[in-house]
Amino acid sequence: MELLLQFLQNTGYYLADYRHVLMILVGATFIYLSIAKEYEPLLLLPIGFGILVGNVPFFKGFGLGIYEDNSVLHYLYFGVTSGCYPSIVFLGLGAMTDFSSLLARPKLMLLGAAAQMGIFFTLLSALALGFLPKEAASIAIIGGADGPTSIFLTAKLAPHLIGPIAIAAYSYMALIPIIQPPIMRLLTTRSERRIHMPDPRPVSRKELLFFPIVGLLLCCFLAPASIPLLGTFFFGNLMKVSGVVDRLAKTASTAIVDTATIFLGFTVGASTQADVFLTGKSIGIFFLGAVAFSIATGSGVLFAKILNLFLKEKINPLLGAAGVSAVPGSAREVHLVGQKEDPNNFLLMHAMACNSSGVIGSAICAGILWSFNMG
Amino acid sequence: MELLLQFLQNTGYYLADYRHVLMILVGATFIYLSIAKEYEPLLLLPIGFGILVGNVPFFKGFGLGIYEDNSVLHYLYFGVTSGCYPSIVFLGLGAMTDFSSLLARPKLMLLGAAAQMGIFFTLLSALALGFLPKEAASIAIIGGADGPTSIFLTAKLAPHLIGPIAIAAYSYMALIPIIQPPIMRLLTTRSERRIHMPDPRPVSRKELLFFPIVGLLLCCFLAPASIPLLGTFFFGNLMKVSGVVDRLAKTASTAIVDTATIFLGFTVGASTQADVFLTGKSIGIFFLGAVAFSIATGSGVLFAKILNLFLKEKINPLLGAAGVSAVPGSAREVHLVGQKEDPNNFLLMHAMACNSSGVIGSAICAGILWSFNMG
Amino acid sequence: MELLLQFLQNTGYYLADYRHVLMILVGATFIYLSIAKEYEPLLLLPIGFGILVGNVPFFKGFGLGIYEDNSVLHYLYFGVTSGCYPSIVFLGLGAMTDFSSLLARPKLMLLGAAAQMGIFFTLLSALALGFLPKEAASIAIIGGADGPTSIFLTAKLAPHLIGPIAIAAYSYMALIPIIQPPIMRLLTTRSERRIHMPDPRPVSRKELLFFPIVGLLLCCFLAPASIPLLGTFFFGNLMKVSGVVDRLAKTASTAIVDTATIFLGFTVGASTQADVFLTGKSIGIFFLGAVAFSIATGSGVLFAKILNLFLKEKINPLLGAAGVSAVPGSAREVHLVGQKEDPNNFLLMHAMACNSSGVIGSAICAGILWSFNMG
Amino acid sequence: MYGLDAIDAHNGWAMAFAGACIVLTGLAVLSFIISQFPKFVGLFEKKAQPAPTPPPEPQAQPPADIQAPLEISRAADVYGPLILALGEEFKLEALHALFREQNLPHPHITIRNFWNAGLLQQTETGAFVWTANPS
Amino acid sequence: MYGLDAIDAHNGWAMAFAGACIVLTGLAVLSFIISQFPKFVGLFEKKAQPAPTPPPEPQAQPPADIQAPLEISRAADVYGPLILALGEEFKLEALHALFREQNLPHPHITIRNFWNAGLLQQTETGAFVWTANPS
Amino acid sequence: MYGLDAIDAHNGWAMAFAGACIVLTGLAVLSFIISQFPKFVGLFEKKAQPAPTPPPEPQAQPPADIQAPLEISRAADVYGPLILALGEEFKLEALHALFREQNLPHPHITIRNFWNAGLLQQTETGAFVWTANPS
Ligand code: NA
Ligand code: NA
Ligand code: NA
Repeated sequence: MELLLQFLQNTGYYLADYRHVLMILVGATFIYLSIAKEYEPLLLLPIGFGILVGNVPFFKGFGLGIYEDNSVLHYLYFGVTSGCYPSIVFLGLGAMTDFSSLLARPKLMLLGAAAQMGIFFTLLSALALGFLPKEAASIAIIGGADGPTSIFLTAKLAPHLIGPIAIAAYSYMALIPIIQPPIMRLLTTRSERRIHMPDPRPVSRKELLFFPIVGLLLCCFLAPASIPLLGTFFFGNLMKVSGVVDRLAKTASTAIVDTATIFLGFTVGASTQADVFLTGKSIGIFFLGAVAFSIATGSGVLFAKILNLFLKEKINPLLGAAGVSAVPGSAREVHLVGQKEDPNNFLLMHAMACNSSGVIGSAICAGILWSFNMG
Repeated sequence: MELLLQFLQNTGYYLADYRHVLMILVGATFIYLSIAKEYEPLLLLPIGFGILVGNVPFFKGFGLGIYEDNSVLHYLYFGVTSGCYPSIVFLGLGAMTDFSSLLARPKLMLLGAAAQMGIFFTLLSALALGFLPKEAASIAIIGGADGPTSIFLTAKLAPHLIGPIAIAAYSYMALIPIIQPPIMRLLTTRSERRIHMPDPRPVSRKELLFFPIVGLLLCCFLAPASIPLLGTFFFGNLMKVSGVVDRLAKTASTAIVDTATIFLGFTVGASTQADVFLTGKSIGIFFLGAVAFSIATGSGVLFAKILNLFLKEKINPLLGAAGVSAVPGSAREVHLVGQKEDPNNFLLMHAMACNSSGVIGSAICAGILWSFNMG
Repeated sequence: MELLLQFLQNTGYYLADYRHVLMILVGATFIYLSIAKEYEPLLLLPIGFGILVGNVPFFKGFGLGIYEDNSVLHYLYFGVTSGCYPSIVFLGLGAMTDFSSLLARPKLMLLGAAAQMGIFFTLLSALALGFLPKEAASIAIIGGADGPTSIFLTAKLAPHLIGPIAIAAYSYMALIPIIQPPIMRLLTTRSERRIHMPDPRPVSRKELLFFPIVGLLLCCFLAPASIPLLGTFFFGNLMKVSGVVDRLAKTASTAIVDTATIFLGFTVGASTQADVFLTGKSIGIFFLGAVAFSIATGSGVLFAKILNLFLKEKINPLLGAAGVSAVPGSAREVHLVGQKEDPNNFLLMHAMACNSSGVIGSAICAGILWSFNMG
Repeated sequence: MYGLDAIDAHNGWAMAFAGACIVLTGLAVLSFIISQFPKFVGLFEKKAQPAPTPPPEPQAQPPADIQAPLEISRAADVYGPLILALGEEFKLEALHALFREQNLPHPHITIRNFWNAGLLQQTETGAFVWTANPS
Repeated sequence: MYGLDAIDAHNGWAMAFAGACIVLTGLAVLSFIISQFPKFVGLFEKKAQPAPTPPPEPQAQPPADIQAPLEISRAADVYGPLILALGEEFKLEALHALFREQNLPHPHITIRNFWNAGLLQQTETGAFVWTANPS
Repeated sequence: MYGLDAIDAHNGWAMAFAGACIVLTGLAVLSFIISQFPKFVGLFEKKAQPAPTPPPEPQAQPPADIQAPLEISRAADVYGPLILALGEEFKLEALHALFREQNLPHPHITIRNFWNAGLLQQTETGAFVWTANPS
């Protein structure tokens, strides 16, 4: 009977407190949003279920929890802390990204750069709120709106914050349909939103082949610390466009990226163990994340308006909002906002170009912030 | 010449003794059963070939054998000793399991629980035969008739017994068509075997969605040590039924589970290196494994008969035998035995419900036994 | 400003010297050959892009480079240094290889053995050039013309040479259409090249099933150190021919082998970091690699001619050149050279038989060389 | 130590008894909760969409032409595991025999339906295979 | 430490300013370089094949019968992400509504073309799915 | 140390000689054993099924209508690697040229058979690809 009693004292029912309940509600909300609202289900569903799994209360010290050596969750989580899952996800992303509309209109790349300003503004805000520089840099990267990039940088600079930063980044990515449109409308005039973009020119295979090679050499020479992300990203893209290794490109864009996505989301979710996650810092991170996203959206739009002062052929400034790289959520929002003003305005392809340059931009920013805070 | 001589003294021909020959015959038997008889080939073929590979005699100390650091086999085997392969297999199993017939008739879950009694009876027998508690618990779990669960628990409690316990578990799972029918017939009357089960009611999508979430919270709160198995199992199932992450569910139920199955079987086979495997303990384990399977089958059937004393709508007691979870072998046997009495009796779908609750039941038992023997 | 300056001093532009430029040109050449000439793209493209990634100059000591602990590249490279990638590639190769033409004409296996003579000749040459025995053995295995085998043996014996040896092996495999035909024509007469080979007899399923089992026991008993390569190779083949585990065989021959190929090529390429790669030794290795390939081709052809002295039914000596195992490049060359003399001469299937025995042959040689140099 | 002594010494009876109780109770509770799902789901639905008139699951009764594939999928769930018993590849006669042997209704029609649904496919060698998840 | 003090103490202004400059410059340069690709590719082509008369990319203007699939693939690139917004499975009416709502030309024809190209497929339950990469 | 001295010092001759012997012997023995497979398999078969009359492999001589696919699969094994030499995608003319160039019989019929067997497939851009394992 003693044994039974002891067992019962080790059940989750006995060990649970309000924090576990709270986190389980968060996890359930993520799952609800992913299934009922279909907000980024590939990200939110694994994370949401991971939150449930990570917040089953358990007796510590026997290799069960994600933060204990020898636990299965700990081994699976190693792909996060080592930075391998983000790299592998980027390999798959590269193998799925089509750069032809970007190559047809290289100016759009500037919008992908401008949208990164949210990162640096958030860096200052986080420092001002009292975060240490490495923490502040990890929080700032949320403004890049790129989940794997955020997780990668945080794993390198402030691994104790992986949980809250990942949850904040993915939450706001899921909430893009709610965050971005008001900002886009606030900062643009009706006539600006109605600007049409001409059809992109056809792009030759050679250009597509040169791009990943030139992109790698240029970006990684500039910020060598972005190698782990951009190295695999451009590698995946070259496999795709080369056309000579189709079986590898197909595996990279299916089995490999799916596997990394499943374990990345699941273990990041499980890393939100209540006692590690529910701290004052997490609240600060969520607040700063919202700031980061809004500034990023705004700076992309405003930069497009500034560009228009110098350009003959005006750019639709809505496209600036697609520079935040939440693929393809933000591109879809841009398209939909544009269509509300003028149903004949097709911004999607152009917005995708900004999106993919936003991915590159935030990976470079991660490299920059990492090298500022090394050692 | 000296070198040649020295090389020849290091060949398997020179180093082999009768034990290697014995084990190679065992491996060949497994391969024969898997190919010629098609007994559980997904399990027996990798294990059988692994036994061959693991029993090629070699000179020790240079990083060749599965028990030597730095060997390739050792690295691949790490997925077994760490418990990762079983977890990953459960992810795939979850993504392949259809719980709708269980949801339609929840009472069948009790049969899945009853069939676990074999585990606890075997625990007592193993202790009585002189095994230490951790060993006894690992042996007992064979009665759950679930390969990955057995390997997981043994890896945690008695890693030196992984080989014999895995071999015993898989052997008896392959021999289900021989072990179960006589017991089923012995314990039931002809009229009991002829009981028809009404068609299950249709199950709504919402019920399917709630099940993995409720199942996780309930089972893992009760036995937190079953998180590594049931966490991934219910996660896989939610991916399947959600319908919003089909690409992840598909990869989980193909590439991921196949890869884990290949390496799990191959390395478990290779871990049966003759000098580690051929001990008195292995004989005891095989004997106890047969006991465990028989008791499990019997207790499932008898429990169904006891239930029938209280139920208006009688359950066909054959279904109790499907609680042992050897998916889908035992369900098929139940169906076939039922059809021998009455060709119009279709028990398969109901038996599958017992099967899947048997999987959950033995994972919970693994959690319970682990937590009884921690520290 | 100071920070900006410091950052600029850490960019690749500042840190680069002529060696990086040189290696980047090498990488670009590999990519060019793989895409424009379609020389072995599955190997050359990942390696070529890996060379680019590995030769972006970076500030050392912060976990970026492939030779630094904690870097993502280092973790991915672990599959190379541990020997796991080659083993896994062999699993997939086994699941893709059809041994029926070899089984129909077992004599062709001797040509696969003869072509390994290049290995032992190169061993002597490398020793004579001053390489240490372990280095010499690793260089010699280039003559086996099998990428994963070369990488495996080098990882075990001389890990500091993985880069140059892999690059040499794959370079010459890509250059087979240039290296082999002159040697083949030099060593054979026109009438020899016109020898027709009769159609192979049909092979029964049982023979196909016995082969991987007998092959494993025979080869691995002879050279136990070849277990990591041949164990998985024959396992993959048994999965393929058994027909009872098709889903496993399919995953092994697609997702698994593709994943291993991608990361093997990419990280081997990245391991050619200029300061490690550009040494006098690398030049020696490239020179010896060319010798190894030529001797291997020649010895295969000559051995076939010697065999013909004793055989009634003559073998076309061109087939000897296919013993070098560069699958399927060398088999194609043999076929094409044969067809130039006589367009009705179909050597392809026979050449594939030599090819696959060449794979087995060089894996055995790797085992032999490893065991000669253990301890 | 052996026998009852060993069981006593290692707290065997307690482990076996407690373990059996826990797993039985646990699954009994889970069984009870899932038996309440239909009610709970109904509750949930009412809360979520207070409009009472529209049926919550309009797809519950699909029109006639959709019914067929659903039934095939149902039949496939039932017969699939049996067919797997025939091995990866099998002849059509073996399948017919199996259906007759197990007294399944309309073997010909069922087989034709499986064929049309892509569940049954012919290999290059003329044998048939069962594809649980036709692509 | 908080506020501007913290920013100063941790070199915040320099980090933010330098970081912003670097990423803007970097992408501006990359943008400029890829804008030169067409010239560069032309140069490369001339060097590689000095014969001036044959057009370097004969597939640039595919014959009429090939045009159609190309246009479908183009349309698929454009509409695909929109269609994804409908969820994994959707009814045909929802798709029509979407096309009309967004004023896309010829919804019926486009949908039929997608269907023929295998981009749009019907599931067993009668719903439709969008397959980006038809196999 | 260099040259013959180095070889001697490191036991080079012994390694090379022993290595060559071992691999030659090993593969010679394996070659011999597999040459005995047909006899061995026959032995095995007789033991296993003592009834002598029924042919052990009834599928050895498939009926006429099955023969065709078998031959296609055979031809595919032969031609596949050659076709791979044309690259991932190729035009039909290139394939014809290859067949003619290598004097293969009946290029048109063979190509049509490959097409029917699903081994040869057309991409959306009108090019052709060779699918070794048609799904
Ligand atoms: Na971004
Ligand atoms: Na069980
Ligand atoms: Na070779």
